[in-house]
Amino acid sequence: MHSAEKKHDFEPKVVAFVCTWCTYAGADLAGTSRMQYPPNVRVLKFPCTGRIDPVFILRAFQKGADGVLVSGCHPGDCHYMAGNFHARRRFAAFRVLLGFVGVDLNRLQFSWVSAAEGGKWVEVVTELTERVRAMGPMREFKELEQEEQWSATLTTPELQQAYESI
Amino acid sequence: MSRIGVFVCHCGENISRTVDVERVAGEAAQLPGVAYSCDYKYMCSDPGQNLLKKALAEHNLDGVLVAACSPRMHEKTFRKAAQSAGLNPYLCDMGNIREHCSWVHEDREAATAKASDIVKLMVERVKRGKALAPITVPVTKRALVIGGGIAGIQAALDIADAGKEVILVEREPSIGGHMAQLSETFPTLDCSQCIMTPKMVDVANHPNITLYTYAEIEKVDGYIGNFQVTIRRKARSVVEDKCTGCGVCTSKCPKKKIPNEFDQNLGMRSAIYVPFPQAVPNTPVIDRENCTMFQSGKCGVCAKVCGPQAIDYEQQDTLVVEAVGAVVVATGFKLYSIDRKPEESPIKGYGEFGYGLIPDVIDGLTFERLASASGPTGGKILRPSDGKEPRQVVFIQCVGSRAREKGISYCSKICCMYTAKHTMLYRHKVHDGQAYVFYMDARTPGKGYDEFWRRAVEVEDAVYIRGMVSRLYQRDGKIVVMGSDTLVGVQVEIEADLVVLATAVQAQDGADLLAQKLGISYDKYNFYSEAHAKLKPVECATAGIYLAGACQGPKDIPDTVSQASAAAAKVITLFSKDQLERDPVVAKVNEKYCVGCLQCKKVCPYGAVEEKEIRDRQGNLVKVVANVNAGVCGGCGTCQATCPSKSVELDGYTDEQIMAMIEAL
Amino acid sequence: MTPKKLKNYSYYPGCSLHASGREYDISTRALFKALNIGLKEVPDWFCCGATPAHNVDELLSLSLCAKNLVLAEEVEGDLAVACAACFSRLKTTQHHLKVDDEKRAQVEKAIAGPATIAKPVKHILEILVRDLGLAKLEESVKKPLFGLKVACYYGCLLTRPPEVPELDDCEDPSIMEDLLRALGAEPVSWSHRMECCGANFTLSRPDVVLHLSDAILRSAQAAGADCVMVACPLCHGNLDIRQEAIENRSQEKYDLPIFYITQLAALAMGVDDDKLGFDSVIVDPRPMLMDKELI
Amino acid sequence: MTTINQNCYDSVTEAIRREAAKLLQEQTVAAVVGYVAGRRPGTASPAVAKSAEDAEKLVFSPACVNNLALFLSKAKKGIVPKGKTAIVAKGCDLRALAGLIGESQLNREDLVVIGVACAGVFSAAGERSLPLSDANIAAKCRECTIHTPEGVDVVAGTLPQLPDFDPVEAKELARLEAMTPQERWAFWKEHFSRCIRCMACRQICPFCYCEQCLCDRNRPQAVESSPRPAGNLAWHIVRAMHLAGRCAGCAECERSCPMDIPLNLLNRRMAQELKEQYQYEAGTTPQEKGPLNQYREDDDQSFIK
Repeated sequence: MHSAEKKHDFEPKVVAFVCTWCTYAGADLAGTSRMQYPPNVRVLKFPCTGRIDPVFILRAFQKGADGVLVSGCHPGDCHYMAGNFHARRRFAAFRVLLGFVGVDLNRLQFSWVSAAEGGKWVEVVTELTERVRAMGPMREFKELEQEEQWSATLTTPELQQAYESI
Repeated sequence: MSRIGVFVCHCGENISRTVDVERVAGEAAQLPGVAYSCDYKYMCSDPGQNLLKKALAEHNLDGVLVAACSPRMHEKTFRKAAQSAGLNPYLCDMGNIREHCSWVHEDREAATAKASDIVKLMVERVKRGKALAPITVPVTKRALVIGGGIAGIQAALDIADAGKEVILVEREPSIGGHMAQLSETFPTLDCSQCIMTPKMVDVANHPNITLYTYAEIEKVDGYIGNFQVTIRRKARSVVEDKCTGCGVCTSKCPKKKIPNEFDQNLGMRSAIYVPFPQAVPNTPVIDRENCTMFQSGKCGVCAKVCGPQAIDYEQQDTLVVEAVGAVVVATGFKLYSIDRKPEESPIKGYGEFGYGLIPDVIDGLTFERLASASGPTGGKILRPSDGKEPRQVVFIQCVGSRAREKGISYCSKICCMYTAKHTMLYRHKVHDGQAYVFYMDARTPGKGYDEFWRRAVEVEDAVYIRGMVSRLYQRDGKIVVMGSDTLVGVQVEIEADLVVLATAVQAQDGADLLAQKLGISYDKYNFYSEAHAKLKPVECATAGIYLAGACQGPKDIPDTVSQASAAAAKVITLFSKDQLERDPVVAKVNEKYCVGCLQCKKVCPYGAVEEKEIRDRQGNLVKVVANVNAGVCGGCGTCQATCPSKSVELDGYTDEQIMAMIEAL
Repeated sequence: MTPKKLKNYSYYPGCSLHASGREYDISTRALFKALNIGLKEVPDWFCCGATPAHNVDELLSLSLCAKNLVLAEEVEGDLAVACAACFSRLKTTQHHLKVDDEKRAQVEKAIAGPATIAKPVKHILEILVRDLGLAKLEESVKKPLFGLKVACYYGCLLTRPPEVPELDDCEDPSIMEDLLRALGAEPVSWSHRMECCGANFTLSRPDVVLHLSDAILRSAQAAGADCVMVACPLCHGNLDIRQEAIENRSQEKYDLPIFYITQLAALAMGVDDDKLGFDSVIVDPRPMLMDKELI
Repeated sequence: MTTINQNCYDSVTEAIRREAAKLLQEQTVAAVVGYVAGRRPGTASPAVAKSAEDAEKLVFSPACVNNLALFLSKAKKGIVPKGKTAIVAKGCDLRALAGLIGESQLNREDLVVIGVACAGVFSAAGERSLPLSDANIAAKCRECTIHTPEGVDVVAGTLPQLPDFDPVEAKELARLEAMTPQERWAFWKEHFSRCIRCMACRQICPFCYCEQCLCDRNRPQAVESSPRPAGNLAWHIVRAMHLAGRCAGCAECERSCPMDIPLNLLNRRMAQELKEQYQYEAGTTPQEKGPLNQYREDDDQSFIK
């Protein structure tokens, strides 16, 4: 799998928001089973996918993530009974919104990984990392972040015009 | 400025083999807010823990991060160590650089960089951590048991025997439930009443048990340790304190032709009645819908003949409020009625079996009453239509169960065994009669169960035909059973005198409504959901509520009794402390900013959010806000993700902590 | 000027209705005309594969139906089907392709185009009882079938498997009886209304057919029926064409006319009896109908 | 060009005045929230009528663009006197009222709703000196489904025959959907870059009634508050997300935007999704739970691995 010899030009930054009961434990299992996967992922632990606010995903992209993974318990397995069901709807909607403003949804992955699915964790993380690597850096948000333009300054023609017409 | 201590563990070589732990510790020291960092071979060992405690004191640390294995492994260990050194345990966190890093990556450079990142993220989290104190909740040491069948009786007796008070509520006029209706029980064929009635008497006589029969749960408020339950005691029209149970009223009642529900409508009872002779309490009840006094105002015989003047026609329903600390739900089951169902019902009927039209097509419970020595036929198997002894009886299993096309896909679990029992009871009473059983599979796991079933087949000569029945119809006083024998591969037709359907076990009527009152969840069949199918099979996800018996799913008597005792043990465990202590990872509402849109209430899986009125000093309502009941909150945080203004916050996972971690990416 | 049609349906007759079951086709058209419902045959339709195809080649059977459904898109209105076998196959195809993307892809490859097959497929019974409604039907009856005792024979395909036709309760339906009551006739309660008639074993294993169909006729007669009503040309063939052979085999005299739903319905709507194909069946129903003063 | 018969507005005005005067005279309500004519011709502004005399001034015309439900939300506390209130409501206002009731912000019992048979209102840039027509009708009105009010206490006016309008917004939505992500990003980037963060969209929204907006918080700061591209994008995404399943589709955000950002497209896209997935539509009946406050066990999860 991912070995020391393989060097890439681009190492994507991947952030994983996971629930503590299923996916975090699944990732632990991948560890105890000594499975190997790309070291690009940084895991943030939540009690439940229900706690994960869409703002966090947005913020992660803004702060330089090239790919984001959200993962929790399979439907019916939620430690809190219904947190993942609520999350599923919330993210179904948020995903559509991000897609609508032009974010390539290949950078955003959702998955159910149970505490027994160490293999699936490795698969999901590897797949996302490699997919994002092939896509290259997430330029859109970084460019926005770097843009210095202040839209409220009276330099834009529209505002200038509006100002003059008062 | 925070003073965080970072402790990087080698875990022998488990971490240090792929992660340069010294470099991680060194880089951690450079992070703003980190006052101390070091690395050590085994942080979880005694010397490691002592190192942590010592550093805490020496460097006056206000937060600790141990970068080592998964917090699922040792978070408790280090929090305890930190606590013993005077730090609030919730200010101690772990960075997982073993399972999530050293064990899953080979590239030392990349793994070290990742480990440093993990430390950086977690330091941000620790910095913004809050000292939390465990939440304590007082416990009222009285239990409510809902349902007076064998499950409720067993749970109530166990709890009461442990010296705790129990309120037992039963919807019917007597406790006993379905088990009281049974003739003999598998796999030992002992008489159900013989083993059941002593327990019923124990309940009646137990000093710690308050029994409310003919009563229903009206409302449940509160949470674990502190429930307030309103019980509706339906008007019995008989004053329990005065009634001596002499039975004169029932024998003098002029209205005696009312089908007796306890005998599955085979026998008759009077309008004032005791459901069955061994009823507990032995206090009659007036069935107002069938009583001449209530319907026409003319009669009053029972009042005239009652010596102690216990009859009260004016009696009204009364509401009783009881404070309890735990609830055991044991509402049992009902049998699937296979009439043609209305079109909108998800459960379909079995019109093709002519149930309800052909009088000699009966269900298993009716057969129990026919076979029972105290039943309407005195224990003789006589068919309902003409009272003749049936020569050929066909039993059909899985009627409604395991029938997706009819709307129920589960196995009712008890039918294989009770059908085998029925064939034996029939054979014992009609020696030359022949029993046929149509079955899908014979499912007999359980101690002595398969032996029992084999006895039915091999010794008692029941003919088992593997296949389903497509249709029943009457022809010349017989019931023609059209079915298939799938093992032989032929269609079979049997002319039966009596057909017994092993109809599916279903949740009690109104199970969903009771669940809504209790705030517990139920599946699509209205069976109550346990908190975890394997590891918490008697607990509800709602703390302080436990399940016993067939209300959770089809169960036989041994399983029901086991679960009832287990539920009782859970209740007794809960009552062993004066106060409950629980993890303080719960949501809190910022009342200043909450606008009371109550979206949090709508998504809370625990029903922990309630409305709270904020009033000024004059008592005028200022606003309504959400309020989280810390005793009930499970700590999932769905409320916070839902709240538009983030006016509710989950301790231990605050937005501030998470945002800081994202910033540090 | 002809009045505006109440509703329009596209129509898939299927092979049988153009051959051995011609009277089903004739009476369906006559009935719809009498009820002022539009019925337009799907152009260029072909065989649905009927009962043999899916036993031999599933992809073929799905593709045949899918292509026919695509063709049906060209004609306005839900797709009306009279033959129970065609109905079953078309609905089965819709069901399979809805739940199985892989099969859908294979079929789309086979028919070289997208499988646009969402058009509702409706059995004539559904159209009469649900779309038109029993009240409206009752209103339209001109010659009520008073005194006619009918054994409603569903056969095995019309309601099974339950998730496919979604027509009525799969083992205990009542849609035919409901229809007949609206027409003024008297459905009898009998035992064999859901049993198999032997279907297309009629050619390969006539012995099986004789055995099964015999039980059906016997049971209908025992229940006091004057006739049997069917929804399927295969059932009709077995019960009608084979009736003499059955009688010879069992030494019983049945003489039970076998009607299609649409024949009885059209009769009740006042359609002339010589327009319903009564002359092309084996057991001539006319003496019985005359006896009952229904023609 | 199709012009809408103006008489219907006059009949609505008359009915509103009659009803408002009655309610105020009989002291059934403390105030009637409605519209009065603006100073300039072809304009109207929201007003609170507190007496029968005030009621005489109420009007209804195509210039009555505002969503009056806004004035009953907590964000506009104090504008309407305490007590039972009557409100003039167009279809969009009704949906907002239903939403606010569903979110425990209003009690239906405290309201007298005067539902308006509304043929439509002017678009933001439409010429107001001419009668309402295909040329100057608001985009939302072209696809309106609640011209005739439902579930109200009084219906004012009757609806004239309405022409079939070209659904420009639906078409624009379809056009955007057909774009590649890159093209859409460019589209929105251009629009959002103009945003001056005046927060008019928030101030005018009946559902932005939070006491403190998440986007004004600085500890932690979820959205940069300065009018720069990164924060602008974040604000509009957060806004659309917070309104998903709640938005009444009144498009007031878009109308009030001084920079002409097509904000309602975002709302429309979310509404479309929630309808397709969960059969939810903002309507005139208050719903106990919005689509994102509930779930079904068999909700679509094809996007989840």
